[in-house]
Amino acid sequence: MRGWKARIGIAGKKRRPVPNSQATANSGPDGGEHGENHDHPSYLRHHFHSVEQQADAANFAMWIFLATEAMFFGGLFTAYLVYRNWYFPAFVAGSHQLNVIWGTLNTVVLILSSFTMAMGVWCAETGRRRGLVLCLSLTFVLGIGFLGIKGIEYREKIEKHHFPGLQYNLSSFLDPQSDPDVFKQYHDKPLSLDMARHTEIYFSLYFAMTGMHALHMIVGIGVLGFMIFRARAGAYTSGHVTFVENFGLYWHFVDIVWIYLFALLYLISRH
Amino acid sequence: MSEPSEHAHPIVGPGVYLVILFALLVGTALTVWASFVDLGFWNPIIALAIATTKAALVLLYFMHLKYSSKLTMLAIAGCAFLFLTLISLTLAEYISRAWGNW
Amino acid sequence: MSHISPVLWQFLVKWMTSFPLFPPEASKIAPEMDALFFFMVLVSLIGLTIVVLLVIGFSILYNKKRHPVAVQIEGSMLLEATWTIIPLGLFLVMFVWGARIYLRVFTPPANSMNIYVVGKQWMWKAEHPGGQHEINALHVPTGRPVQLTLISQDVFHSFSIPAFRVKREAIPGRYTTVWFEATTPGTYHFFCTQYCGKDHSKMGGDVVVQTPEDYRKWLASSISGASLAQNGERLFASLSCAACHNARPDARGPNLANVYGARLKLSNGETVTADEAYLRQAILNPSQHITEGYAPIMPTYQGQISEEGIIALIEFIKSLDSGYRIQQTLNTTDLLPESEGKMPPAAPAHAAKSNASQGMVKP
Amino acid sequence: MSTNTIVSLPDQSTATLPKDNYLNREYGLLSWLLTKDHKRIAILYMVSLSFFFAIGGAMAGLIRLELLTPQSSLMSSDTYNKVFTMHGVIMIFLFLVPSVPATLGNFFIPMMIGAKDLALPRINLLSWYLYVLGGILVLYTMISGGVDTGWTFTTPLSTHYVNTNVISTCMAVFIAGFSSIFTGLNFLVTIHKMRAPGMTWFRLPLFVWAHYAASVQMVLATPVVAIAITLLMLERTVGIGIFDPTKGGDPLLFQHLFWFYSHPAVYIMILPGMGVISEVISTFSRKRVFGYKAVAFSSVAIAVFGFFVWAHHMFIMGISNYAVLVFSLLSMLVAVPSAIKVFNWSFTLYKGSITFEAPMLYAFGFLGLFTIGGMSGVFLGTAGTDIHLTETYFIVAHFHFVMVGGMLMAFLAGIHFWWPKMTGRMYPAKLSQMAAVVTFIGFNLTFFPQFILGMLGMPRRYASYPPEFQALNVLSTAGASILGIGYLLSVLYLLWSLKYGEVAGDNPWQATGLEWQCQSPPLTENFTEMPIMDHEAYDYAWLESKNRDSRKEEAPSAE
Repeated sequence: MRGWKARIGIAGKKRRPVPNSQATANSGPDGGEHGENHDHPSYLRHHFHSVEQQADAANFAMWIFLATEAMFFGGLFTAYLVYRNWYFPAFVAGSHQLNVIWGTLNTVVLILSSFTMAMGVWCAETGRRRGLVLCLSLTFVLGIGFLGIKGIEYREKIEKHHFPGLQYNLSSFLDPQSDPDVFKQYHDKPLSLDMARHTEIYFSLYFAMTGMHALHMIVGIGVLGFMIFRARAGAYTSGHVTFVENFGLYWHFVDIVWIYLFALLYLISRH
Repeated sequence: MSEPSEHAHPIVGPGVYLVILFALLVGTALTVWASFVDLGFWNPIIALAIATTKAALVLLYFMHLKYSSKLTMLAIAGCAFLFLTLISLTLAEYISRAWGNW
Repeated sequence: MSHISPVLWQFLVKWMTSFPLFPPEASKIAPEMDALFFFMVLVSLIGLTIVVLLVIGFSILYNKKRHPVAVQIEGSMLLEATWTIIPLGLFLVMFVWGARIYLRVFTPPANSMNIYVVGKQWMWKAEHPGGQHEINALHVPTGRPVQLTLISQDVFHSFSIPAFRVKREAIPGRYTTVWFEATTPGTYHFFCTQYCGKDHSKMGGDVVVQTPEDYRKWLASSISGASLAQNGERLFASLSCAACHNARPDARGPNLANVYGARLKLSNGETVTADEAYLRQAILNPSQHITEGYAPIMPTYQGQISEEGIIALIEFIKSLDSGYRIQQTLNTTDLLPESEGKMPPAAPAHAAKSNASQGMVKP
Repeated sequence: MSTNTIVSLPDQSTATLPKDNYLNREYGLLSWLLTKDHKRIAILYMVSLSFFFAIGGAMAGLIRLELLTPQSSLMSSDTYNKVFTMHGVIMIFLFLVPSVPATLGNFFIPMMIGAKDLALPRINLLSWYLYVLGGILVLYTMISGGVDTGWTFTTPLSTHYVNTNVISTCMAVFIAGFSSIFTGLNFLVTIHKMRAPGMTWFRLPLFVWAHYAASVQMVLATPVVAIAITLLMLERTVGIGIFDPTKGGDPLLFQHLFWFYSHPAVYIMILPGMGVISEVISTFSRKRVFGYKAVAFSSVAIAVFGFFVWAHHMFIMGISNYAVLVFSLLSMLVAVPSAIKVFNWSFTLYKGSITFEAPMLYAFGFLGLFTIGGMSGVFLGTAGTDIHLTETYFIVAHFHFVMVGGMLMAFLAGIHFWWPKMTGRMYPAKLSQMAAVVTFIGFNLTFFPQFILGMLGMPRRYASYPPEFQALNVLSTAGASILGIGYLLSVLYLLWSLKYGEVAGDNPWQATGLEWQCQSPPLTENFTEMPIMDHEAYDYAWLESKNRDSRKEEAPSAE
């Protein structure tokens, strides 16, 4: 390792060239676009050269993780589209069972929470501690709200025995009059038995997709709670905002998934 | 000293966020309204188009993709491409089954 | 050593005596597939030889003793292009060749005689149009294209006849077809090649390929009661299908005569050919298969008819098709013996037709 | 002189291991279980991997023993089904997928690109714990009665027709899947963000390129099987009917989702192995890999095309014939990059200065066996021949040639290649070369007869078979025993070398990778100073001059 210390070569594309081997030899070398060896902030992990590098890495890692998540939902979307294409009438009838009001409300709630989250990131980046706590708390509340509304919707379905499984009930598809509130809105024609049976697949996918999404929300809310706690102590407003930013990415991703779920489940099959 | 260096992109301010929020809400209203009008074949297309626009807004501004590195954009593009491959190739197989043997 | 010696002994005996290295070619497709197979083997061998020669040759020429100092070489665009384009070309040849064979194996000729094969854990049940049933066995004549219409009652199975080089998955809830034309009489194995649970390895039997005469004898000797079409007709009556599917002008269901093989216009706009698969779907999921101009009133028979029952019904509906009947007559007249004790040649078809027409006249 | 002797005879100054290295920086169990050092995590992986490989190998032994006789004499077909299912699940999800990436990749990627560690050490440790959790679940499944669906979990068999522990197995696969997602994620971030100054993309060792390609697939394909498995579990517990034909679901959809991962998975398994081969062949022919860029890009090409061929596992399963043609064509395309690689490796030897240490022998074995395996893959990608060959022993032979003959050979090549760097000690040369030869012979004897069996039409997953297949099966079993001996041999002398092996020195093979330029075993932070990459990969001239002036400064290579 001695021999080649002498030879300094061309530096990498991304990093600025290291001035000389002495500078690199001592002091875990740092490649900051500004400033030579200033003392490292406490949150700079030992194996990174610089805060940029660390933030970059974390940010990129988060994006890749979101790509993974996207493919995870991709399987569900595929299944949904395949079966919608096969059993269109069943899917129409199924989506008529969903309550667009609640759905829209939920969309608005989630978009608002996304906004507050973005504001939270801004507060963190500009070192506004109280602002950050406020935004995170708002996001937290809105997230809970979303889950609450989802819960109400789920209850409706389960009361109507539209939860797939043993006591799945076809009555509201075989004679739509039997649940008037949906009927007076859409005036569905009754489905034949074989097609009515396929509504179960619609609801399986409905519960699988929204359930998977709700699961992500729950995880997110858990993390939010932890973050609020830390933010009160000013953990994220002293420059180390990576965590907040990455969580923001996660939260917005969950929002995007919902935007598509809303379109696919509630909207596109209404005629 | 190294606070500004933690985030690679310029800080996006509340102004932008407010505009985007507004746009998203309008989009939601629009798509819900559109779903009530019977456009037949076009309903799903419009719904998905609006959804995609909203998603794009969230990506670009809330998630700062607009200010991120080429690399990130590449990653997203690749993922989106594969996502569509999964869906389109599988769907193509299912649809072409109905074409019968030959 | 001593404890494996019996194995060794057995092994040696096998080695000396019977120990095939290549399966028999007993169908028309087999030689074609083997031709492709050997072409690919040849290509692989050439490729392998090249690689091995390169490795060994270079190891000899340029080992450290002979060639102490390596000469650094960056690479060669020309070579890269060579070993990109040549393999690609070969692979494309294989693709086209293989595709042609694939299409042949899975597009049965029009005049092929149809045998239904139902797979269930863990047995194969073959149903001949004449009503002959076989379990884990299949009799086919030489020199006549035979189409197998496969379906599974439970899980995925796969019907494989190595000697014929054909194989097809039997899928729950859907017909799949494969065809072959046996060339050499004999007995060949068939297997279930898709893992299907506990006794997967027991789920096989023998294909008995017979000359047309022997096959005729076999058919005659193993007629068990009614033909598929006749069973189907009974089922048709007992399910009172005739209540709607009667040929009357005010009938609530379409007339089923000549429906098999016809192009149907459906109420949802698309046009389909009424083959076995369609008929099966139309019985189980009627609402997606409403012929244009009829109300979607037919109930589903999902879970009410066994696969055998559906097969019988389909055969009955097919027997209502004059064209198919003639073909069956042709098939059976030269297949069934003219002995008077047995039912007359085209009996299944004719009987079916006559009873059917009655069955359709009176509700 | 030392540039010519490959195994640098340790002179007195380096006769002992360096005082301070990643192995003896701290002691105690916790220092291992809570370590964030990629090298220690790699060792953890290696230990746990070997454990599961041993179990999987034992299963394989049972299978071969059972197949000695046509009847199911050793065990009931029920037991046999469980055994081969366990063999598949363990070997694929707990050995092959993580094998090279999680051990060698984990250990050397940071060192090769001149980083102190992977970008996300804690995620790295987490992925090991997930792996162990998955492994424990598999063990639990085995103890509590096993599972007999086959590793492909074909619906509706796995959802409605077996009553074994499908759920726990699925959980295991799910968790192990996330372990490999995190590994891939970590590699991607590390390779993108942690490269040392001067380490441009085209100076990366091909080992890193291969892992980059594999990581892309790990990250983007694995989640799809995760969701497929999740739906399968829901189907089995709740009965959501998505894969249930009686409810109008389509069992083939599961296979679509499953193979969308499980086909790229074979590239996830083989690509890192290919990376190892590039390193080894270059080192022992003292020569830059022929057509560096071609090899690098072919890795990426495999990763990309690998995503578009999944349905060739379903050619006879009743997917539409049009899809069959499309996927058959795409499968042909994906075969080309592998051919490119093989020829480039062969030509790397041209005008080299070749020596035949154990890693090189394994690499040669890889070349031959992978060529056969790859070509037999074309037989199966071709729609016509696939009809006859699929679901027979031809398939079994094919993927064992690629996975065992290719991947496992590469893994052993890599272990033997980097063993001195990881442990600081050298294994007995002659013995290791012998083991390599034995393994090669045993392997061919085991799996080549299975090609013939497949052509004869012997179906896979059969506990009992018609007697005319016996001769070849006996051959195969005999070969398996030899193969086993080969593996056992290498395990033994590697363990022996841990204590008694001679001290290897920093760069016993005189290889050019950055990982060889620091002491062995390395320091916890890998480098005493930030390395600066000022030369191309595989630049042996640079190595010469470096050795020259290091000798001028006559400094001991480790203080």
